[in-house]
Amino acid sequence: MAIMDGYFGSYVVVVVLLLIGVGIFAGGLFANRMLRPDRPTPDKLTTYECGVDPVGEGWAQSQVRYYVFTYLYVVFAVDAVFLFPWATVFAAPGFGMTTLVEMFVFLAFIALGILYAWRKRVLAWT
Amino acid sequence: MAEVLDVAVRLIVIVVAFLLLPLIVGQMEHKAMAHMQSRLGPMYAGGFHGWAQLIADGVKFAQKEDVIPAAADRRVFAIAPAVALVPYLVVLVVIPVGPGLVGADVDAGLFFVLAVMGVGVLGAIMAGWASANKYSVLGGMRAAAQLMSYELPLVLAASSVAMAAGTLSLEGIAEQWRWWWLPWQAIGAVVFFVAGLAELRRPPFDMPIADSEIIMGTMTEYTGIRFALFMLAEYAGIVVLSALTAVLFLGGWQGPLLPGPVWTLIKVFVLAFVVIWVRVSFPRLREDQLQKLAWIGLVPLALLQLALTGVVKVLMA
Amino acid sequence: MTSETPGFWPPSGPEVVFLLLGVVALGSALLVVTTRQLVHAALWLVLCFGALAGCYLVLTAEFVAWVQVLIYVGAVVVLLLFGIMLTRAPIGRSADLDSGNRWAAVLVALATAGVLLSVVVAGFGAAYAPLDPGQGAAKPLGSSIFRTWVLPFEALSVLLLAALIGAIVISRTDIRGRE
Amino acid sequence: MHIVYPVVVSALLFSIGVYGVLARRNAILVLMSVELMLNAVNLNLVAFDVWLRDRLHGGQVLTLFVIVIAAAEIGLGLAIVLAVYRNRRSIDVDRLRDLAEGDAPEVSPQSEVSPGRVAVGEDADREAGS
Repeated sequence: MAIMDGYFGSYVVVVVLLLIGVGIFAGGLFANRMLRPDRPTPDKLTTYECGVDPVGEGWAQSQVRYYVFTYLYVVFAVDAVFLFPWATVFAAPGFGMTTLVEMFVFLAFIALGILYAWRKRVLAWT
Repeated sequence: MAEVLDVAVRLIVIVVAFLLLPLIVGQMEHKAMAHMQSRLGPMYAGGFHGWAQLIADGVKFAQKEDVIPAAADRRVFAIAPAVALVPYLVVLVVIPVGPGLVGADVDAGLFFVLAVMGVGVLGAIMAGWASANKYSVLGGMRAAAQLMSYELPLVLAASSVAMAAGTLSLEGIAEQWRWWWLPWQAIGAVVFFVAGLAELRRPPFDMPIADSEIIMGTMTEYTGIRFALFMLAEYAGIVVLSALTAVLFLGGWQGPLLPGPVWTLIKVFVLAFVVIWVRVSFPRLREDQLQKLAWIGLVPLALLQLALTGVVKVLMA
Repeated sequence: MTSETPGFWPPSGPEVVFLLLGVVALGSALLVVTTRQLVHAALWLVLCFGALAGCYLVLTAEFVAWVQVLIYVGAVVVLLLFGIMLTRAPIGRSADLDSGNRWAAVLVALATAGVLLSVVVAGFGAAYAPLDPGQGAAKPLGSSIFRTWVLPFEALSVLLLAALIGAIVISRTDIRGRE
Repeated sequence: MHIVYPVVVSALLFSIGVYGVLARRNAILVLMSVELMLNAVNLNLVAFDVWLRDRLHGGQVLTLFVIVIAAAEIGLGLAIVLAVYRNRRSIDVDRLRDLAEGDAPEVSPQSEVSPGRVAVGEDADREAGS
């Protein structure tokens, strides 16, 4: 009975926990459904804007700065992905200083991107 | 059979910890914050120093009407709290509390934690967009931008520990930890903790729910049990962040005299207290200061820590 | 070699899981390309990527699976949602998501599927690979990246730098070239 | 694992992506369909890596590279889409025909504006001051 062992076993446990999590959520909502009153009125269902009637539709244009921050993150996240396999091997025999330098060259290139963003005042607001 | 039972016990412990520890942290927050502000905090519920306050709150939330605004996107609105909450539960499965005491031994544990916690950002965007409320959309955007910006120093600081230990398994990292990692990984620890605080959207990083600007941000339209689940996600997040910091940077179960799990719990609660302390002590940052802190402060520091870790490790080898 | 290849029936446990995840991935992918609600398309994409990450896990590509979650679910979809929020993100159906050449598109897609399916079934119908965990962990990947694939890895950094600067220049109107 | 399962899933996913690219008008939806096609390719790479037991892990490493390049591509693509939206108020790929040959119907730059919308870009800094 090796279902709970090894590679597949540990991910079975993870999936079971995920299902338990969904179960907790569903259980909370179910308890709520059993216990709560349900008397919707049009006033209750309007959008809340500090007590005054909502203006326009319920969607606000966001600004492009946020997009730049997100893209900065994406670029760095994809390079952080390589940091993890690197971290497990760089000190092993046969790698050493060369591998360290390789990663720092990689990081230095990306860091130029931050430097550029900073010089062009993308990171500042005003 | 014994194996299945063993796994079942582990899962039950994880679920109980997930439901109980956030309540204890919440109660601790009520009392600690009150005393720091020369108040008493909850005193009545349950008798002794209001110990049952949060249970009473929970019962109250469960009885409240579940109002979904007419303009909202009902389905997305309904499942957003689950997307915010469940990742924190799933993450707990790989956090070790003692040697061998872990829900599942995942080889890529550290990377697993970071990947799963990254999913939580979708919960904020979904809640913000589906509420059909301008303030919620603004809050959702702020939350998403903040989570993305601070995920990066978090990932970099975590990878510094992985470099030091040479493994991604959280159990392996805690096993390899030695006291001199404290000064060696100090920068990384601070970066990780601060970035984690920002990930939780706790004060002083609570721009996404800044009540004086955008009401309650993504949670403006949420009521009753769904709101309670968002709050549970926040406090579960404190527990997960504290536990991760303890395992990665403070040696997890390692410590003299007391058994391992007790040490883990002590470290978790000390860190949770620091989270609360920070909330009481610092004013909210402005949105642009927030982004600046991430990109000009934490990211370069994390890169510095990476360089330090790498050079020391290679010179030692 | 053929002596140890099991038949298609009964399917093994991992195969059943893989097929279920494949159905989820394909179903949500279909919803991505047919839904009439813009934001829902992005959310179905999340489900599709998640199911694909599950597929990688079953194929024992552990590290790639979590990279899929971290990058696609946690970053690329958020980027897409930002794109949607910055252009137009109404709640409810939009009429103008599909173009007039839907039926031509259906035809082309069916033709593609037919060609690809007949080729892969004819080509790999008998191929069998026993799953053996450990090959997709971070360590073997790391050692082969930093032993064999170092040059493409370094080239990637230049590509990412160029993409980053390009995106900044395009998205910020206040950055101009030299007059 | 019979290799035919992953390659069939991948072939179907790719076809769905093809349909999306051809049938969708909204540029962001087209980008999403492109992502579907790239993911189909990744699934193939991983499956063949497992099948051929590549000692250099060429398949999985290439998958990582593809994911990285896809992320860079989608970010740049969206930046272009946002720039188009800023100038044209529309990201409808059927109507962006400035470079078309012949006498394509001209779309006026302001045709898609609806009241109450704020432009992307520096006009949209309202929220920053809040």
